[in-house]
Amino acid sequence: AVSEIVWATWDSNGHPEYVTAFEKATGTKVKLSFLSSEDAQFAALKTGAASDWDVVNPSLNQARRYIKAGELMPLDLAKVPNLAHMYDVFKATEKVKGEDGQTYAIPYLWGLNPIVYRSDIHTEEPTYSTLFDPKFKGQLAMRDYALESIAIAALHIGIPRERAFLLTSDELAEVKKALIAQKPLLRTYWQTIGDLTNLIATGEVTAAFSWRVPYDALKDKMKVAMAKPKAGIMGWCDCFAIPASLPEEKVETAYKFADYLLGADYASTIAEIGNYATTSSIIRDKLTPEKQEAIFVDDLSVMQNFMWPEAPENYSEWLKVWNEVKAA
Amino acid sequence: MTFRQRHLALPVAVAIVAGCLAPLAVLVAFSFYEVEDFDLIPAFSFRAWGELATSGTDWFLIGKAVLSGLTTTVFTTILGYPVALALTRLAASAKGLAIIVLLTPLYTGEIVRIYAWRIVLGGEGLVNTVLQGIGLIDEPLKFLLFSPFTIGLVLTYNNLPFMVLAIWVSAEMVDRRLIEAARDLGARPIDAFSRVVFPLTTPGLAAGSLTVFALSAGELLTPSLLGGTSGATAMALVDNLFGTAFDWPLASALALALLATLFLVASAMAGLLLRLKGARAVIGRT
Amino acid sequence: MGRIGLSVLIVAAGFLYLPLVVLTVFSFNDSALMAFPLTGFTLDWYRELGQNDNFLKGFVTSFLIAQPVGVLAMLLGLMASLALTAPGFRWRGLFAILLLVPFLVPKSVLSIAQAMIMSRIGFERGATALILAQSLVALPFATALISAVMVRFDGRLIEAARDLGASPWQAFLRVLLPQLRPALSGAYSVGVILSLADLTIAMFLAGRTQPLSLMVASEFRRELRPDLNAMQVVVLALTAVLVSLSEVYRRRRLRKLASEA
Amino acid sequence: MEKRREPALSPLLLAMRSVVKTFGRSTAVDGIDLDVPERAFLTLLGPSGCGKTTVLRMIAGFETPDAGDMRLDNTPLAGVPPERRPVNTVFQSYALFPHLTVNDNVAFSLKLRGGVSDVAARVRRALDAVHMADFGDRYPHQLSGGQQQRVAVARSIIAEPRLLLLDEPLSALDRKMRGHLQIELKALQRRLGIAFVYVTHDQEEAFALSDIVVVMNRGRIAQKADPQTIYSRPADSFVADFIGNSTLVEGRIRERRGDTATIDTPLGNVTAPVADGLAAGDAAMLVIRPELLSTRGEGAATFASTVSNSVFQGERTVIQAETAGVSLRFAAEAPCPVGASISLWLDADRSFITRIAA
Amino acid sequence: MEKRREPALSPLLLAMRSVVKTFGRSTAVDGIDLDVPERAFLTLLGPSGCGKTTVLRMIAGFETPDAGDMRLDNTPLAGVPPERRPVNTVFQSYALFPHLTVNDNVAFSLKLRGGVSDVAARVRRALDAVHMADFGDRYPHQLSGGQQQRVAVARSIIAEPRLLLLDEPLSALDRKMRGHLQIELKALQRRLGIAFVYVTHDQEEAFALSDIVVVMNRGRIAQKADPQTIYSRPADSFVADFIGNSTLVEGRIRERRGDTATIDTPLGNVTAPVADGLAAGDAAMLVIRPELLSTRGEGAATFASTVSNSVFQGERTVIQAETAGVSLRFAAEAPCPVGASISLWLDADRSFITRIAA
Ligand SMILES: Nc1ncnc2c1ncn2[C@@H]1O[C@H](COP(=O)(O)OP(=O)(O)OP(=O)(O)O)[C@@H](O)[C@H]1O
Ligand SMILES: Nc1ncnc2c1ncn2[C@@H]1O[C@H](COP(=O)(O)OP(=O)(O)OP(=O)(O)O)[C@@H](O)[C@H]1O
Ligand SMILES: NCCCCNCCCN
Ligand SMILES: [Mg+2]
Ligand SMILES: [Mg+2]
Repeated sequence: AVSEIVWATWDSNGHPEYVTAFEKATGTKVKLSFLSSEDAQFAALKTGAASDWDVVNPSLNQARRYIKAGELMPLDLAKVPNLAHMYDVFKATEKVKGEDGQTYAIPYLWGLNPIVYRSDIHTEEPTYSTLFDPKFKGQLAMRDYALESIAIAALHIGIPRERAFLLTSDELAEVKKALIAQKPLLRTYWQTIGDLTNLIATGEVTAAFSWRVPYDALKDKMKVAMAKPKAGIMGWCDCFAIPASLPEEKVETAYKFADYLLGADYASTIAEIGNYATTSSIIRDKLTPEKQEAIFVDDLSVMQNFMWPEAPENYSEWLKVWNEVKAA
Repeated sequence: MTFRQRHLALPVAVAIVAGCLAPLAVLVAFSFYEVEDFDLIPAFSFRAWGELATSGTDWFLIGKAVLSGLTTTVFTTILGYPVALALTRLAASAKGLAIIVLLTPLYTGEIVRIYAWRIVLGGEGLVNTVLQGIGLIDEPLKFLLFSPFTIGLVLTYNNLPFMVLAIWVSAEMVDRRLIEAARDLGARPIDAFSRVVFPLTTPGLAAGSLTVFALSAGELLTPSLLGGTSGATAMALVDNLFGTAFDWPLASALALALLATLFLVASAMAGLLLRLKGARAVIGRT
Repeated sequence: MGRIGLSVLIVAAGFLYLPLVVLTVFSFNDSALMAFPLTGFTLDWYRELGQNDNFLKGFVTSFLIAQPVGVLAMLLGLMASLALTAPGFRWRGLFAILLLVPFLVPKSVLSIAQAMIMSRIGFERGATALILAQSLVALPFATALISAVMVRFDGRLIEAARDLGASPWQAFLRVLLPQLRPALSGAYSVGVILSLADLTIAMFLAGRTQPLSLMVASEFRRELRPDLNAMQVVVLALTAVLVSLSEVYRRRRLRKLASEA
Repeated sequence: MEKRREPALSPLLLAMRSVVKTFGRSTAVDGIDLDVPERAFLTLLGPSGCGKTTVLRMIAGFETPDAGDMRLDNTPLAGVPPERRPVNTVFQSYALFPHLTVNDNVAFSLKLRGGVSDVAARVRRALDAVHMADFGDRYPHQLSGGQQQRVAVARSIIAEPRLLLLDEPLSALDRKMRGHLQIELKALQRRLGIAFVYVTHDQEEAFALSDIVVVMNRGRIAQKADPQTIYSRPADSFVADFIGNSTLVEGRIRERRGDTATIDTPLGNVTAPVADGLAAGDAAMLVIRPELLSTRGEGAATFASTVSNSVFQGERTVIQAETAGVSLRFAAEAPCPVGASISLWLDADRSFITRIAA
Repeated sequence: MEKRREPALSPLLLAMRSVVKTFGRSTAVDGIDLDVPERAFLTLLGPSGCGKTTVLRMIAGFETPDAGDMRLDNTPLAGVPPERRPVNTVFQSYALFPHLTVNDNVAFSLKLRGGVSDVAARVRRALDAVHMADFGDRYPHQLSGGQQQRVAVARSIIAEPRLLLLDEPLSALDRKMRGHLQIELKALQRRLGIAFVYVTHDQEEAFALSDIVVVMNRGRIAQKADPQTIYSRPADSFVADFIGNSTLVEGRIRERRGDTATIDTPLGNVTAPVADGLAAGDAAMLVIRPELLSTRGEGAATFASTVSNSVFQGERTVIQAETAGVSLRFAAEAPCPVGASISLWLDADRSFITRIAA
């Protein structure tokens, strides 16, 4: 058997205790290599700097570019029995398929990105437009990430959610204006979720487009809440994938690991400690209602409401706009 | 051929050519490529350079890098000289300790230090709390954090030790008797500084300036985490183009343009400093 | 030393240590949040840190990588400075320009390109690659520092040594080297610092090695916890001790070297 | 600056009282009292390491005395920084600014002062005075040792201070150039009414130029007097030995009559002028200066002696002759064969009996 | 090293031929020929900036001649680095190693050589020779100027080279100490059979110590000879003027008879020994050394003159007297009142008629 596999992933997805069950069951050690950014992961694969990773972690909405770049190995889904328990939304997604119709990545962990806010200061539940409201000048923050920030601005200026990731050049120009107008209202753009947690904790920011992490971290210490804007909730989803260059002898173990990520052990530990849900329904019914609510699996329709951030065709134009906004 | 001192340049040059120029050559090549579907296509295309040439944002950020490098250099020079000169006055036995004390702050990881600054400068932070406590201000000073001021302050902080170190080692070489001679001839300490110590330490100042300029023009984390909405940098843009946008040709072109610009400014700066009346005679001696 | 000099040093130390004091204070603060007001004293963060042997490993890795970087930067910088100040060096200008390149090149771009070349020629990423790349980046800094001292060196002393029978090498060891000591130890420290602080190069070239900077960066993506502060305080203390020890050791060595040669 | 007061009573410019300076365990200056009257030319003489430079450095303000009092114009000097003292120095080590040309070195103090309109002309004049006008554009390292020293002199005189300290300012110069510069310095001193404190190892220079000569020994002052007195009535055997090429013969005083005494020495009894305070029975030293011995004299004492050494020195030949275990040195116009027997006359009236130094 | 060959014919140690050295536009050494026999004590004399240090630096190997040939032991020196030349130098600027104690400075060359067992003892002996044995643990900056110079001397002699170059090695020392060290140096030279090339501004020192004196002027050699010849038969008016305190009186030769000539000068006609090559009708210079003038002499020529200056210099007083527009300098035992009329006798047979320097 393979003595060790290296899993490149987010530290929140891969605490050492999340994988002990796998190690016990297979005798293979899982070495964690934490990502510093999605882009760094892609660049590492692209430059060959990732040759020592055995399993990688593309996000659902970026999987396509890994596939197009030929960085991933086509997967034999028959080797992952737990796929059977996967929620349909994830089963159905086309984003993990190549032009050849083969599947290259398996979604395994998901969540939603709410607005986290100080409920003592925002007496009304914020919407995306709150993030553009001069009343809160100097207390707001956006993520330094073109895809989500531009889509939010689009929603704010009234573009319907179906088209939020499919903007025309004219619409992009409008969005850009809104984002530039928003700049003076912002305290800062946040870079990482730890960063934002700190900003909220220190009172610098009272409402921001966020992940759930600050809420979990701060809810016992100050009045914070999560808002899931009606205009459209941004979801996220991380995938399992195997680099195209993985040596033959490790592939079997990699499949076993994929199956583990969709299995019960991983799902229950991460639900318990990290407040995340996997893409598998395997343990959902065994969870308490409170826990179900906490990880958003109490009402599965939430998945229908998700806006899956998706790199648009004219993504480079988006990036340009975003860079122009930041440099403005 | 017998060995000569100048031949020591050879291994160093080889290291730089192999480790730095060769990779740069790769970038030059990339800058003429095309990208299609996340794939680099070798094509002799001027697309990236054309885009760069017409991009206001890119040049704005390159200019900002230069400006940031220069202002940090100026601030660290102004603060660095008194500290470096004070260090030369320490007893020889205290100097080893001094170098450790001076450099230790830099051993802390940058990220952790950045968060320490947030605590110091934040709206509910140390400075504001103290100022409010003693009644000097009513409202917290918001500009302390997430502003160009913050970037300037922290870049100065991050680079001050390098500048001090460079000026210091250079100032140690200034014969104290020359300062005495200047004082004897009527120079106040400030005159002795400007007319004797400064010219004789220009090599150190040049070394420090290059260091600080290079480091601060290339800073990414501090501006982006402490600069608020004014924290955009050319470095971050290069990263963004490489990673997020996967526009390697444009990223390469921008990186090369940035390098060339910084290079020009740095050479001009070094040239200027070393051409100062005094430095030339000093250096001519070698 | 005069009163003015002393006050300058005190103010400077105050400025340089302000953030450090803050993070030390918060490493003992009884709250997971790094925000005022302070809530109480605790050693929990240190206890937590003690249980996390990853950090210790990361620190050791970083430290072990930083040492050769410091030494290499110092040695290469010394060679470069000697060449730059050598009499009759025709390529001086060109060489100086060459030395500027690693100084100014954006590091992320450089390391990406380096990584590509390495993977092309089959050079494995990891500690060695990281050490080489970081040394290259630190080299111009070291060179600048050492050269600044070298150009002001009184050439008559070298003449005196040669006159007394010293070969160029012996004159270098016995006369120049001892007087370059502050610059050399400065160059070494700069190399160590640039290595410890580096995140960018490590991201692309560290391979399977995990230096502390990478661990901190990835830890911090999730949340900022005071155990990071505690870790930093420990790192500081450890580094200070190690630096002091190595400083003492290096001085001895230099002295011994000089007296043996 | 050009206009100077007429001297009334030659008032004191500088007064040092019980000044002490130690470096670690070694005492460089050990409690000296020194007065420099206005317009005086005072020379410090003494063996290498006796504290001359240290005295100058305290006057200039580079060393702080460990004890004692220093006043300039009756104002305490303590705490007055060097640039506020109307004092300039020619440093023993020159201390030329390596990054400035000769012109800029010399112009240094004028440019500092600002508002001096004729800097170039004054620099030219100062350089002319030291015969260095052709070297204005050179850097110090492009000059010979003596040329550097002359620039150092020019640099210090251009500011026309009230007190000029010169630490062996002409030591690197040939006799001819030294002669020229001695004249220039003396003229400058007279013209501007500057006081000089001058250190030299050239005794002829000291005697030729000085109003007051101060002989130092191990951080103390052995004698302060005008050159004639120093030469002919040395305060003790240290001064007698240090100055000139005297032969010193130890003896015991037989009897004293007024200002003369008879001393019993290996050479026999000699009657000569005697230092104050010496009485019959005291051990004392007879000082025989070389010019008091001659082969064809008319003096009282005559010694039969044998030539043991004869060294040609240009103008004269220095001869050493042995008698009764004493080596007598004197100058002759022509060399003498070693081993020759000669009779030597001593002009005892001009010799001197002094005390034995501690 | 201790064992030396007996001198056969005093063979040449160093030979310099047509050696030239320029710095930029200025020519420091302008084609000199210089021979240093083994065991010789050769002194370079000359005005400040005439090229003495440059000559030493070429011998030591720090400057490369622009033209000419240099040989040591008949082997070309070109390309031989300083450390491979059996030559040591006492530098005009001392060049002590600031980071080494006095002991370590002095021990430098022995430690380099390695395998020397009695380093400490030899260091001690060298320091004793310069009276610096008590200062072994000090650093150079803790020493006075003269002390530093003595360490520089000790450092260079300890290696016992074949040729020692001394660039004003005693200039910072008082007369007494200088006397001691002159004796030490001379003894060392004799004991080890070292050759010395010595630069000094002290002419008495030069005459007393040297076998050969070389007078330089503006990069050229004006005269090379033994001290007596240099002094009494200067090759030209430059040497005559530079050496001693002679009065030079220009005139035209009336007639020449063998080795003497009669010269027509403002003082009148004087008959004196004459330099080779001067003939009747030539412009020439009469050289009157101070010791040839006296107020109570028996010489042939007598001049009525007026005292214009009288300077006490210790052993003697230098008097200047004017006659027929000429300033005559001579030494007297006692001062003379300025303005006094005196008669001066000239010992014309010992004066000299020489050519006028270019
Ligand atoms: N590096 C240099 N550049 C230009 N000129 C120089 C240089 N070194 C010496 N000179 C000139 O060469 C001449 C000879 O200098 P050198 O030092 O040999 O004189 P010196 O006889 O030793 O004089 P001194 O008795 O003053 O020491 C001088 O006029 C000097 O100015
Ligand atoms: N920084 C110092 N540390 C220790 N001792 C010192 C220091 N400076 C001077 N001395 C000592 O003090 C004494 C007096 O020194 P100073 O320089 O005044 O002598 P000097 O009379 O000028 O001698 P010279 O004629 O040799 O120049 C010397 O013995 C010297 O060694
Ligand atoms: N753009 C990629 C975002 C991926 C987010 N993964 C988050 C893991 C939760 N900590
Ligand atoms: Mg002195
Ligand atoms: Mg010289």
